[in-house]
Amino acid sequence: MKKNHIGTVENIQEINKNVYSIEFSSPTLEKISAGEYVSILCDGLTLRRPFSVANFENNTTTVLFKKRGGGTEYISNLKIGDKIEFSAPLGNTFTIENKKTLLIGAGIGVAPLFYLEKKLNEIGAETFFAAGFLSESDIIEHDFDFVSTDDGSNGNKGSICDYLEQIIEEFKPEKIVSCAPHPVLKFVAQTAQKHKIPCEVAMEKVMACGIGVCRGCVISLKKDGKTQNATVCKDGPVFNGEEVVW
Amino acid sequence: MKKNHIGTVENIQEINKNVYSIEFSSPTLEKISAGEYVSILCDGLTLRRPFSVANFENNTTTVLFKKRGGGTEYISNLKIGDKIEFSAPLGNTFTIENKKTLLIGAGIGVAPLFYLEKKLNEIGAETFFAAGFLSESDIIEHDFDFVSTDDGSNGNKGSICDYLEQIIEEFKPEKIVSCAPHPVLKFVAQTAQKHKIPCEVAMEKVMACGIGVCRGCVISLKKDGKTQNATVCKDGPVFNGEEVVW
Amino acid sequence: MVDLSLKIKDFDLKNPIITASGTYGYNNEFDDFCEVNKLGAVVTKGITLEPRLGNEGERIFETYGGMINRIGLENVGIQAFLDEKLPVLQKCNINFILNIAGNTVEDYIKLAKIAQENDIKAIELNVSCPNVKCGCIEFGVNKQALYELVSIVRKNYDNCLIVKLSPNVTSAEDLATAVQSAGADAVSAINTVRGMGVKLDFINGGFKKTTVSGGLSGKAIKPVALSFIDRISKVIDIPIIAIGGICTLADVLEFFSVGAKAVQIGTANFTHPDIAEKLINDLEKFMLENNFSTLDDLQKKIQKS
Amino acid sequence: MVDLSLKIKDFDLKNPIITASGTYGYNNEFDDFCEVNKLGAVVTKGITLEPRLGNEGERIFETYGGMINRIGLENVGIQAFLDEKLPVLQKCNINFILNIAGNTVEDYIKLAKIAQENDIKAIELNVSCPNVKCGCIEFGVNKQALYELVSIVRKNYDNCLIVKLSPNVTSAEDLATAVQSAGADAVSAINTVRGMGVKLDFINGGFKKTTVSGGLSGKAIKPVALSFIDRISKVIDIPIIAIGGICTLADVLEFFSVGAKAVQIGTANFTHPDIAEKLINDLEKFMLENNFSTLDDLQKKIQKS
Ligand SMILES: Cc1cc2nc3c(=O)[nH]c(=O)nc-3n(C[C@H](O)[C@H](O)[C@H](O)COP(=O)(O)OP(=O)(O)OC[C@H]3O[C@@H](n4cnc5c(N)ncnc54)[C@H](O)[C@@H]3O)c2cc1C
Ligand SMILES: Cc1cc2nc3c(=O)[nH]c(=O)nc-3n(C[C@H](O)[C@H](O)[C@H](O)COP(=O)(O)OP(=O)(O)OC[C@H]3O[C@@H](n4cnc5c(N)ncnc54)[C@H](O)[C@@H]3O)c2cc1C
Ligand SMILES: Cc1cc2nc3c(=O)[nH]c(=O)nc-3n(C[C@H](O)[C@H](O)[C@H](O)COP(=O)(O)O)c2cc1C
Ligand SMILES: Cc1cc2nc3c(=O)[nH]c(=O)nc-3n(C[C@H](O)[C@H](O)[C@H](O)COP(=O)(O)O)c2cc1C
Ligand code: FES
Ligand code: FES
Repeated sequence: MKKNHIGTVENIQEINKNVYSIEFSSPTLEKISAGEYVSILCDGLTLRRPFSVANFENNTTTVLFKKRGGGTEYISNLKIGDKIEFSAPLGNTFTIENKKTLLIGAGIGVAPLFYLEKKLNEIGAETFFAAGFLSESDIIEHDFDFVSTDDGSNGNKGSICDYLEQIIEEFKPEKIVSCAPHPVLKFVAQTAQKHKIPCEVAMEKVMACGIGVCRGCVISLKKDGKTQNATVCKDGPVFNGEEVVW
Repeated sequence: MKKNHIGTVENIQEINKNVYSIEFSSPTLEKISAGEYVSILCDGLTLRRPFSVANFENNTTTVLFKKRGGGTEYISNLKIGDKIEFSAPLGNTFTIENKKTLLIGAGIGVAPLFYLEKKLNEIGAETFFAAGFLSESDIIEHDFDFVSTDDGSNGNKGSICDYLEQIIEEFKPEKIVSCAPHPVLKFVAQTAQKHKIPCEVAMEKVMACGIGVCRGCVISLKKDGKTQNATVCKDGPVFNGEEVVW
Repeated sequence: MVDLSLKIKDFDLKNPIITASGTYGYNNEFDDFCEVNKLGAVVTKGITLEPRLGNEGERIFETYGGMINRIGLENVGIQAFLDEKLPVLQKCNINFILNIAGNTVEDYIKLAKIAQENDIKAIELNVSCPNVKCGCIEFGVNKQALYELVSIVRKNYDNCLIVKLSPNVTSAEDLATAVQSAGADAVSAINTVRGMGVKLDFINGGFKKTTVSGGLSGKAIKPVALSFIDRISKVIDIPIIAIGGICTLADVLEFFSVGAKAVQIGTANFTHPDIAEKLINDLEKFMLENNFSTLDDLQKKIQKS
Repeated sequence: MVDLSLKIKDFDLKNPIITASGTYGYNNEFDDFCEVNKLGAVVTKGITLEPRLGNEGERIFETYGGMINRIGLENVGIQAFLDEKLPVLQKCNINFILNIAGNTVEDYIKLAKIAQENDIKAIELNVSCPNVKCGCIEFGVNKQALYELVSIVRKNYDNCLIVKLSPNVTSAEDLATAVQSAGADAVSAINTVRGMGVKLDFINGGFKKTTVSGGLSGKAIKPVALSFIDRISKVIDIPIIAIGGICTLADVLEFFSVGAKAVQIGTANFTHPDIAEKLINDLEKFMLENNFSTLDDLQKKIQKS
């Protein structure tokens, strides 16, 4: 199966200031798993831009994204019916297992966890979804189990990190999965480790090839006491939180 | 008066295959003369693209253009209401004088002659407009006095050059003005010289600055027996056919 | 039928479309996007004697019309190449060129000998990588050192020897001439152009700076590559393989027009992972439609233009 | 209020935004687009002893993110400059830097003397123009020749002496060091990058080729300029004026971050003829909003980032 696809934009919406939801269908992409990502060709840019899958149904991929620079600007200007070229599926997947799972998302990092939550619930796994945002206006609508905002304008006040111990205490997860900015991920992984709870983190790095060949997106892992390189694009984006050299 | 303008597209139409007519208004451009040109900023391109003015009325400029590369592609995709940034007026002008004037246009070269013809007729000068095209489908609609097509599909068969002697003979112009591809211009200028008829030609060159400073668009003129450089962008685009070193 | 094939010394290529070192992996990694074994050849990632982990920190930076990389030659090393990558190349029937890089002349000699022993049909000497601190870059900018290096590699390697040149030099001509005199079978050019990307974020009254200094590649460098190849093609007779910002058939033909016999596609593989196969098809179609029966025909006609 | 001014030796600039040689004419030609006398300075088109007609044939070629020019130093010559252009500069109160180019050391000496006699406050030596066949390019790539040239010009010129460097060299550091040792007051960099544009048209079964070989400028070369300035700023202490693809305030700040004290705007003047004035306003606004009171403050803060 070839991994380059031409899709059609089925829907695109600004769901919050600078945050968009786009849905595109492609007859050639039949399956994509939670944790895997797509990489979108943006007019005028050299590198495709990677985005996690927030949902997938009937050959239609949903991506939630935040406008940052030229690539996301380009995508935000697409209209229903426009063509969109992308590579998929790329990367590895979250492990889908029937465990009591705590999902920790911050900001746009909630996106891949939406799809993961759905898949976990499909196999009957119990989940608790805690999400942190800067402010009320940044909240991405979803049926979260816990919400915090840095400025306290909605939900609990403060960083999601401030509530992690408390949530773990109450929900008693068998597993933690997180997607968030680097400092949050690091905190979550270290907290999980302290509690000896297995933890999967979805990492980000600037990417060029997306398939592990250019070595542009490596991070360090320690495995069996040895440090080694791993590519976020192919070996990741999902890593065992314990193995990442933070 | 500043020469950088932001205009609004009032109308845009594909008038022939790959030939477009665009009208844009700008409150800051109040006057532009026949022969002068505008230079349009095209998204993603380094150099503005120069176009003759085919008409100007009520702060609204009309340009006729042929799709060639990135710049004209960009302009052809503009929609009514879009903004368009351009420099104007640039270059020198055709001389407007009450003389029996023969206008010779070929292809898209007819565009600046439309505006010139109007201005000449306004002051009561008699004009004869002869235009050459490749084929019937390339003819730009206008009330021409004489038309030839290379393949004979409309009007007289052959190049406009083939009919020049005959037209001069019949119309007996006091002056010839031409805008056309280089070989045609050269032929027209030399024929005019043979007949000792004053001749103005509108030249083209790739341009960078448009105001005579970069020296990117020079041609050679011979004046008083000496050869010297002239810029098409500022000293031209209109030249005395006799002075151009062909 | 059109014949796209060419030969560089005894090295046969089905067509002149090659993928560039560092942008295509070691073997069939692009199979999900491209029929890799249809390519003229794949140039492997630069291989060193020992495995390398490459540089710390950010390695990639997108710039206008291109990108900067400072991978730092991360690679599995020659032994793992032979053990794990070579069998796949052979099994998949992928024509390839081994790109090698060293810190010392001895490194290059050892690598060339290993290539010879394993009957590798073509090697490309990377003497121009700007991303490793000491070592190979020095050869690439000094004509005497380069002459000596290529001469001794030549003595130890009988198959097709290609030397890849750096554009970051005062005189392209001197280096190309040195490489030819030393007995290389072909030259490839250009490697990346020295460049730097800077990103400044102004947050809470302070600046946060990210910089990536390395090699610039992509469309932005095409004019640099055209100029480089135009100049060296006037002073050497051995085949030139053009590299630098090539994305379209028009680009390929432009490089033919300044003297290139084949081309390598680098950064464009990231933008369009199926580009290499597409270019082969486009070239074939163009030749078919316009009655060029061989590549040589086409190249002669273009060069006379 | 913010103070954008700076001083290079005794040469005062109201602000660090300068327009680059060859892209802005001799004096007030951009007045229809920009308040020219608001600029830090205008660098004049390169002036030679005698008038020059420049190169035959196509002189300009647009490339991805930039352009190539081969003007060949067409200019009115120093005498006409003094007679016709200088009075306008003075009348319009335009701060300017005289860019001079020669074929021989003697040419430069003569030009420097004339500049001194006319009390011209700053000159920029173009030792790096790739568009003239013999002559000045040679100085720009050879550190010994460059050292000698700058030393002797220094002896003949007391005001602000700026030397403009070429990126088309193996070692930027060597040349910058030579220029500083020879007594220059500042360095400006980069001049254009050697490049070539090719256009092939396939018409009636034949190829028609247009080529323009010259200097590449514009956005595409910004990473090359950033790298060049980053490297030389580590080896010299005299002020550096950055040139290369600068279009936006972000670009200006990036160049400050690698050590530049001022910037020149070249090709961007063609794309946006009002850009230079806009950049001054943008810089002023940024400083005002973020409480930087002097340029030095801002530059120190950025360089520490
Ligand atoms: C595996 C993976 C999955 C991703 N999933 C999503 C997603 O679901 N939704 C989403 O909005 N984004 C996601 N991202 C990030 C996304 O790829 C970037 O936001 C995007 O590439 C920015 O492109 P741009 O051209 O708009 O910005 P650029 O012009 O490339 O950058 C503009 C600014 O944004 C910053 N920036 C760029 N990338 C990132 C990043 N990854 N994180 C933080 N800042 C960045 C740059 O440093 C720069 O300051 C993901 C990234 C990876 C690697
Ligand atoms: C003073 C002046 C007035 C002009 N008036 C008009 C006008 O009224 N209508 C109009 O359609 N065009 C006019 N032109 C030509 C117009 O400027 C070019 O067609 C345009 O710049 C092409 O831009 P592009 O990006 O589409 O093509 P590019 O990508 O720049 O070029 C694409 C192809 O077109 C060719 N090309 C570029 N410029 C020209 C040219 N001037 N003549 C022939 N081929 C060219 C190139 O060589 C190339 O093959 C005028 C030019 C000048 C100098
Ligand atoms: C990510 C990356 C890694 C590279 N690694 C190597 C390498 O290992 N050896 C080498 O000789 N060239 C290497 N190059 C240079 C390319 O092979 C090529 O010469 C250069 O990118 C210019 O071509 P392009 O503009 O088509 O990318 C690398 C380039 C990139 C972008
Ligand atoms: C059309 C043109 C003419 C130029 N003429 C000169 C010149 O006469 N003297 C000189 O020192 N540099 C000359 N330059 C180089 C510019 O001053 C500048 O160094 C270069 O263009 C890089 O800056 P940019 O990318 O902002 O254009 C010229 C550049 C262009 C585009
Ligand atoms: S992006 Fe190329 S290895 Fe990850
Ligand atoms: S375009 Fe600059 S002088 Fe004519």
